[in-house]
Amino acid sequence: MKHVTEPAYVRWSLIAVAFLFLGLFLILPLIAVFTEAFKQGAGVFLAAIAEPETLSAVKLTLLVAAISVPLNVTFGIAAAWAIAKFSFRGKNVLLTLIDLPFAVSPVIAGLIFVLLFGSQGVAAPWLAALDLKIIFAVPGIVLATTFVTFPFVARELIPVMEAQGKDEEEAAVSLGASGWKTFWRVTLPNVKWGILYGVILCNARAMGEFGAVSVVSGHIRGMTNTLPLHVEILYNEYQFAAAFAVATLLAVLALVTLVLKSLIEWKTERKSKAEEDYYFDASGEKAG
Amino acid sequence: MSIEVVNITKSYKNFTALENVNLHIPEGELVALLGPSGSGKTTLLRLIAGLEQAQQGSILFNGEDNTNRDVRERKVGFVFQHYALFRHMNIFDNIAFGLTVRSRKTRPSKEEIREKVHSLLRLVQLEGLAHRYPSQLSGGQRQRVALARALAVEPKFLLLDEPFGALDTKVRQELRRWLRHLHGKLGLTILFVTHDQEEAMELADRVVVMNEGRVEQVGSPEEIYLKPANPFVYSFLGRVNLFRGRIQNGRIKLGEAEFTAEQGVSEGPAIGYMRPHDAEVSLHPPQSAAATAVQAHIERITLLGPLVRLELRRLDTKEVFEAEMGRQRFLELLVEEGDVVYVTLNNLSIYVESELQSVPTPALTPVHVTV
Amino acid sequence: MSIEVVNITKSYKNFTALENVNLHIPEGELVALLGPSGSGKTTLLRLIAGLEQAQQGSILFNGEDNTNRDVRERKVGFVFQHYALFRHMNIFDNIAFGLTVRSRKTRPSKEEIREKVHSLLRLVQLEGLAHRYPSQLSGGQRQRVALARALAVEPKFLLLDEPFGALDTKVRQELRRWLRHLHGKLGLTILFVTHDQEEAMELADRVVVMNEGRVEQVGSPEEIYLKPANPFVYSFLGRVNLFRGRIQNGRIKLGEAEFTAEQGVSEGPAIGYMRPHDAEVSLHPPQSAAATAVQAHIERITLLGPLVRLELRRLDTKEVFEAEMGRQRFLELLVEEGDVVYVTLNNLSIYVESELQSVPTPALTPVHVTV
Amino acid sequence: MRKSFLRRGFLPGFGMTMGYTIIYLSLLVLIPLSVLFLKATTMSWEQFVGTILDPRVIASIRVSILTSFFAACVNAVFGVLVAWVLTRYDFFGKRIIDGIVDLPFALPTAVGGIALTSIYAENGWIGQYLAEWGVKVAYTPIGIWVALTFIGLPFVVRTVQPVLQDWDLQMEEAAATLGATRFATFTRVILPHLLPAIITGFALAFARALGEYGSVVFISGNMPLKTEIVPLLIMTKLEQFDYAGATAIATVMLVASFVMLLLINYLQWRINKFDAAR
Amino acid sequence: SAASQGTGTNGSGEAGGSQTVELLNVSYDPTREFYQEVNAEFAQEWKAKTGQTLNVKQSHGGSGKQSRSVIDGLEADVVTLALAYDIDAIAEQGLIAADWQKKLPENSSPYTSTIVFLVRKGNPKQIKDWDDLVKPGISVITPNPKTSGGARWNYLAAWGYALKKNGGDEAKAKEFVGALFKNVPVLDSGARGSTTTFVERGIGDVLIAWENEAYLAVNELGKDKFEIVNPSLSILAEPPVTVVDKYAEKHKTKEVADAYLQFLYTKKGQEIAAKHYYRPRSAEVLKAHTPAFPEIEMFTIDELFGGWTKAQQTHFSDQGVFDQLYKP
Ligand SMILES: Nc1ncnc2c1ncn2[C@@H]1O[C@H](COP(=O)(O)OP(=O)(O)OP(=O)(O)O)[C@@H](O)[C@H]1O
Ligand SMILES: Nc1ncnc2c1ncn2[C@@H]1O[C@H](COP(=O)(O)OP(=O)(O)OP(=O)(O)O)[C@@H](O)[C@H]1O
Ligand SMILES: [Mg+2]
Ligand SMILES: [Mg+2]
Repeated sequence: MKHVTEPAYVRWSLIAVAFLFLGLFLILPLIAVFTEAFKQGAGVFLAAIAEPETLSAVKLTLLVAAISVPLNVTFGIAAAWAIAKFSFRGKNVLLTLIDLPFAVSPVIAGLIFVLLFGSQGVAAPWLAALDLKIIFAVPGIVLATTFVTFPFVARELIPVMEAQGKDEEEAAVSLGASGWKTFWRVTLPNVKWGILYGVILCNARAMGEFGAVSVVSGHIRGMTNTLPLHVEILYNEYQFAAAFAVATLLAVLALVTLVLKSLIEWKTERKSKAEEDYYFDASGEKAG
Repeated sequence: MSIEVVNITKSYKNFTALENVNLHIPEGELVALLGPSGSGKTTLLRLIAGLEQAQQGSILFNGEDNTNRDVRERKVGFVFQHYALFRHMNIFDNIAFGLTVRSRKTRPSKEEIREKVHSLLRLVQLEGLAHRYPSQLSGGQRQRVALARALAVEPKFLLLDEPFGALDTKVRQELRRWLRHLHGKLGLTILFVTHDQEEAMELADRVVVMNEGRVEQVGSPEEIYLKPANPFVYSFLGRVNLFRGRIQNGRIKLGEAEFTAEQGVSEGPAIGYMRPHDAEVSLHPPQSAAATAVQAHIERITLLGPLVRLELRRLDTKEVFEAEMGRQRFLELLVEEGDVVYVTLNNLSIYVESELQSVPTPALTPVHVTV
Repeated sequence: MSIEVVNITKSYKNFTALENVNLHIPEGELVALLGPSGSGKTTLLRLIAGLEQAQQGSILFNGEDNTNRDVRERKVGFVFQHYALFRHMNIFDNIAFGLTVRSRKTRPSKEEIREKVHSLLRLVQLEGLAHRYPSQLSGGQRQRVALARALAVEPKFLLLDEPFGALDTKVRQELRRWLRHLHGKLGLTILFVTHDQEEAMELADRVVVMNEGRVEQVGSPEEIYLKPANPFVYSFLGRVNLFRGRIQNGRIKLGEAEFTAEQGVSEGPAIGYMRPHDAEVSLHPPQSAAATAVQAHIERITLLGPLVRLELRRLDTKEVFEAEMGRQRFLELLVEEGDVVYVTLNNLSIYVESELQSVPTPALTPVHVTV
Repeated sequence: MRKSFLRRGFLPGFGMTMGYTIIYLSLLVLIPLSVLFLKATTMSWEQFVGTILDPRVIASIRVSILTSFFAACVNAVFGVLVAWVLTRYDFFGKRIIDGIVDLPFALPTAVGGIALTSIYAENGWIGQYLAEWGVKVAYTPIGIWVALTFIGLPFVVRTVQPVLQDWDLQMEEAAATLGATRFATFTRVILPHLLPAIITGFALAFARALGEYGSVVFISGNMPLKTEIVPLLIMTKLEQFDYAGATAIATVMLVASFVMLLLINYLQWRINKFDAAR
Repeated sequence: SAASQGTGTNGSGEAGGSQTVELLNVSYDPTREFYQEVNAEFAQEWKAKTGQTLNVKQSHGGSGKQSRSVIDGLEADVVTLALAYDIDAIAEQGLIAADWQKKLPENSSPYTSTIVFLVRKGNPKQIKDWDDLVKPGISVITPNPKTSGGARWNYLAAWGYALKKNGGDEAKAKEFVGALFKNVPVLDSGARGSTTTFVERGIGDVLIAWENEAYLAVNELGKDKFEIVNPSLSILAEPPVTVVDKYAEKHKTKEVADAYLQFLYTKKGQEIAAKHYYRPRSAEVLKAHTPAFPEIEMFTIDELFGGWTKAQQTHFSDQGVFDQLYKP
């Protein structure tokens, strides 16, 4: 391979350029968040995090993620099954519709739920009759978050399931397994890493969503403020250190999920590598 | 159990993969489905298993219509080309799968399942590997696990898709022998796909030759080798030489060689097919008065283990053809590359182009030849 | 151009793919690199092409050291196993690629390139397909495009990695013939990799047998078939029967058959190798006094075109082995499955386990046999 | 044939999963989005056109499209570079870098925006040096571009990376044996192959950038006609209780995004088909 | 369940069946600390009076956005916003009686403020009055009047000054304000954003801000860095408060809501307002804090612009005066 790759100086300068770019656009902002957070010392940092309103925001954020992530996982699995294992007309349109929330401005994502469930909204009469509150309450936040994170699991899973093919399912069915059993015992174990990967991304985004949630939250202190909203409020109150302290919570959360993801990738990589190794060994053995 | 395929037609979008296929597979036979890539072998197998649905036609098991029956009810053992083992289960669980997914009522007890799996592992000679994962097995071992898994549910018959396709020659030979042995022992009906003619010839009781979605010929290996129904089968089964010539005045002329055609054959271009081992090479012109021998120049001699192959160029038409003989015979001949020899063309099959020109490839009809 | 591989050793991390390989390829020869999967064939080829660097040793072209020269300067034509055609370019652009990427000074004019590509297309018999994309070609056609692409830069020699590996038997036979023809016409030095012994035997002037990173034997196809240097080469080239026995008192005993061993052979277990076509089958016990024949039961008869293969089980040791003979001889014999026949074991090669036990697989040393 | 439509071959569950997919999609995405159109239809055609053709709207669309476009362009170039470095080379900290690429997904966009502003403002870590050179980043379209580059980066990297990982190295080797330089190999062999993935990543980043609000408002300066982006204008309309106007602009953006995504998916489908034909 | 708690009040107030009453006060950004203190004080008083535990929930955000939330269903019992226009918008939906501004004294504004300048320590650019802001080379920070309620006060203050100075010449006023906005390098979407830009990013020579905001900025972010400049003429900002009748009735909290707003007019309420740099209406309390609230000549919206609805219509609607004069 040596002879076909670039000379070392090209390689190192490419790496350097990549580092520079990532440094300017990714790493520096991350560092900025942390330095701002600790600008006034660890005391302020800890106080900001221990504040009851922060804690209630953490609770709400976790609650919202705990609802919208499983919803999207269920959807992602169902959609991936239908799309990857069957062929039908209009697959492209369906895929595009699933992608759509990627392209909808978060502001609009929030707005549509206001238009739908607000007291001026389309569904207002029914909601009033049932005395249901959707927006400016947890359900609205969950809806907006779910909307924004809608494509993550499906998008992650569809290619994985497609790459997996139908062979094992066919084998299971030909051995007499029912649809459910095939799914639970054959398909699911095979895509578990893909699901986890999707969950991690979906979760990160769900916890970090700001725009859409801001529109539907109502900003009631200690009740409908999620972490990102809380960050904004602190920031607007000139409590910069506290704001960044809470932001680091989110950044750490993000980093933890990313580390988790890397770990997963590394594990799957290692697994497939082990498989490959074995192929080589096996073929060697065959010949012997 | 016998399988009857009646008038099956299967198309994908704008492509007909199988066209009006009829096939009868008697109980207990070991049948090979032989054909070039894309000829529809896998498709046929999947239709029989119920993994695919035909547009037309029906499939009978023991005379009973199974066309619309679900895969799960067909009780077919299917072994996939790339094994399709469950990657995340060990060998034991793979083999036990078909039993453990049964509904509670029909499911055997754990103890029974263990017994069964172990007896299958013994059968496929993989005792001791029960706790390995598929990725830790060699290709040949995986193949046998796939077989054991299919056998676990006690299928009424076994379908195998290119069971030895991905394996080394050496391993392949071993598994072939083993499969035949298994067939003898269990007495199952087995249908297997291959595109290797030697494999089909060596293993099967009966060979089904397919091409472009049609069944070209069904018969014992010997039948199809010796009496190919048409040029396709002729050239697909083993090497073949092809001579171009004409029919004139009831005589078939292939260069300087001449043969007598049967009565009433129309005149025109003709093609002669001959197996290399039917070419009789000698240093001297043959005694017979008939002009069935041609002179040829030896361009190359290849030693192929038990066989020797000569590549020859006819002096009259400059056509290149091959002759094969046993090593002994070759040693007796004492020829070298560059020599000129006489070659008698035995067992020629002559075909003339059919007058029906509607079919895409010119249909060839056989002509009986007398020397 | 001649190629000289001197003392090459190549390791990956913790695995030695090639160990001390020496090889000389004279100018103008067509050489096959034959060996089982994983034996290092591709690695050797890539080293010669300069796609890989060895830890040790050197590679000379026409006596000139090329070890540290860049791929681009070696002027090697390399044809990859899976062709590695540029998917987004049509056939014309694929073939022209090597010419169009030259620096302006050395680049031929557009007109010249067109000429050249078309003459190559004619050579590989693909005129008219210039505007197709690789995905629109069959495997055999792709193979030929890959060849034309390699030839376009007028390489000093050609390296082909399993050129026919992925193709149907039929297409394969055709392309083999075509390649030999090309070799004759262009007079290039060609080195090709295969793991199919028949392909090596049929095509090559010289065969290099590799195993586990070592060159086991180099020689003409006949040499290596008839005089295999060791049991590996023996069993890798063609089918082989294997009999287990003992050496005792200067006699080699393989069941009831007995042979005289050479002087001074230590006693102990021995293995006899024999090609199936060296088994002489007869209905009656052989005349000779020596006990070189055994009785066997015919388990199966397979007709393989020009050959007939008998699967036999020895009555004494119950070992299964094969005998092959020409169709003619078989017809003379008049045997059926189930018959018991006498089989004379000719041309046996006997090996005893070497006393050096340090090597991982027991090294076998040959023993000369007299009947 | 009806039966075969419902069963679709051997695997069960098509009807159920497809039904669930459609229902969930409809409830969560399609119905809410259709309300947007419904609201937009409360305007007359003249009003609608008038809203869209307002100079400020046009200007903000221009700003949004231009900054998003340049951000997506830079992401396309550097995304490929990062993906290349991550798949091809080994260096210290590679795994960390690989992980950090997803950061913009996870960090609240507002935090990203504030952090970027504090770096690129005239008294910021980098902004002060740039200011010496007379380059202003924050509160100019360059600032918007920085923020949009930040949020769009993962898209290109994550679409190109798998393609590079699957790339057949032999094609490069083939080019080398044919005498092609590394540069020629990259531009003539590798790049054409990566192009579809790059376009996909580009388009996703572009679509996402068009809609981005949270991070941009901090760094853009929000000067009407100069650094005002479309989502901000939508917000402005909302502040004035002009729902119809807001939805009109939103609708236009949405339709544009949808068409673009459809185009990408079609493109990918074409390429997959092309590959399948191999 | 969290949902129904979220905005509702479980008070069955009057009869005192339940001991807990909840109020939701939807307010705008800078009033958080102020209302926090008010809530604590009032809750104590209410408990003493009725025995009920009062729990006031707060929601803060941009004034316009908050008003929109209430319109869209955020069930506030009281709204305390930055400008009457935002409450009018709620009233238009029938949630509040149209004559709401008459219901409480002083235009329903228990406290006022005005627009002042915040400059860097030592006032290096010598900014003394509005006229200094339109000088070339002066960099002015103010938020976008289209998105920020505070910014509209700024705008109208400048407009009023120009109008008075030029004897009511609208064209001159337009020119003046246009020239002022020419000096604005950054238009943040909210007042707090502008303050951050001025203070943290170090951009601009002068920040136009509410008096209370300016004090807060100086106290929170650096007494030694900034100082406040009072212009010769400014606008009287009257942040109004009112009960959202519909929702208060629904929650049966009308009584406590009324009492809550009344409390703002009491001496205690006024004291708290003054503490948070809002000018109290009570002359007595104002006098007590005189050094903080120097005399500035002020005009009101009604005087010069004919009320908020009209001002909004003329100046800030699409294609309004602001859109015409703003040519960056
Ligand atoms: N799902 C499908 N959609 C469209 N065409 C298909 C599909 N499956 C198979 N075909 C086509 O049907 C024909 C027969 O395919 P089949 O797999 O049965 O061939 P085969 O004989 O098994 O070939 P091989 O030896 O290569 O496995 C092929 O030309 C193939 O392209
Ligand atoms: N990049 C690599 N890293 C580690 N081991 C390698 C690498 N490439 C090849 N090998 C090992 O080197 C040995 C020789 O490989 P090589 O590809 O030369 O075999 P081959 O003879 O061409 O086999 P095949 O017939 O399967 O192509 C194999 O055991 C393989 O596992
Ligand atoms: Mg097949
Ligand atoms: Mg190889």
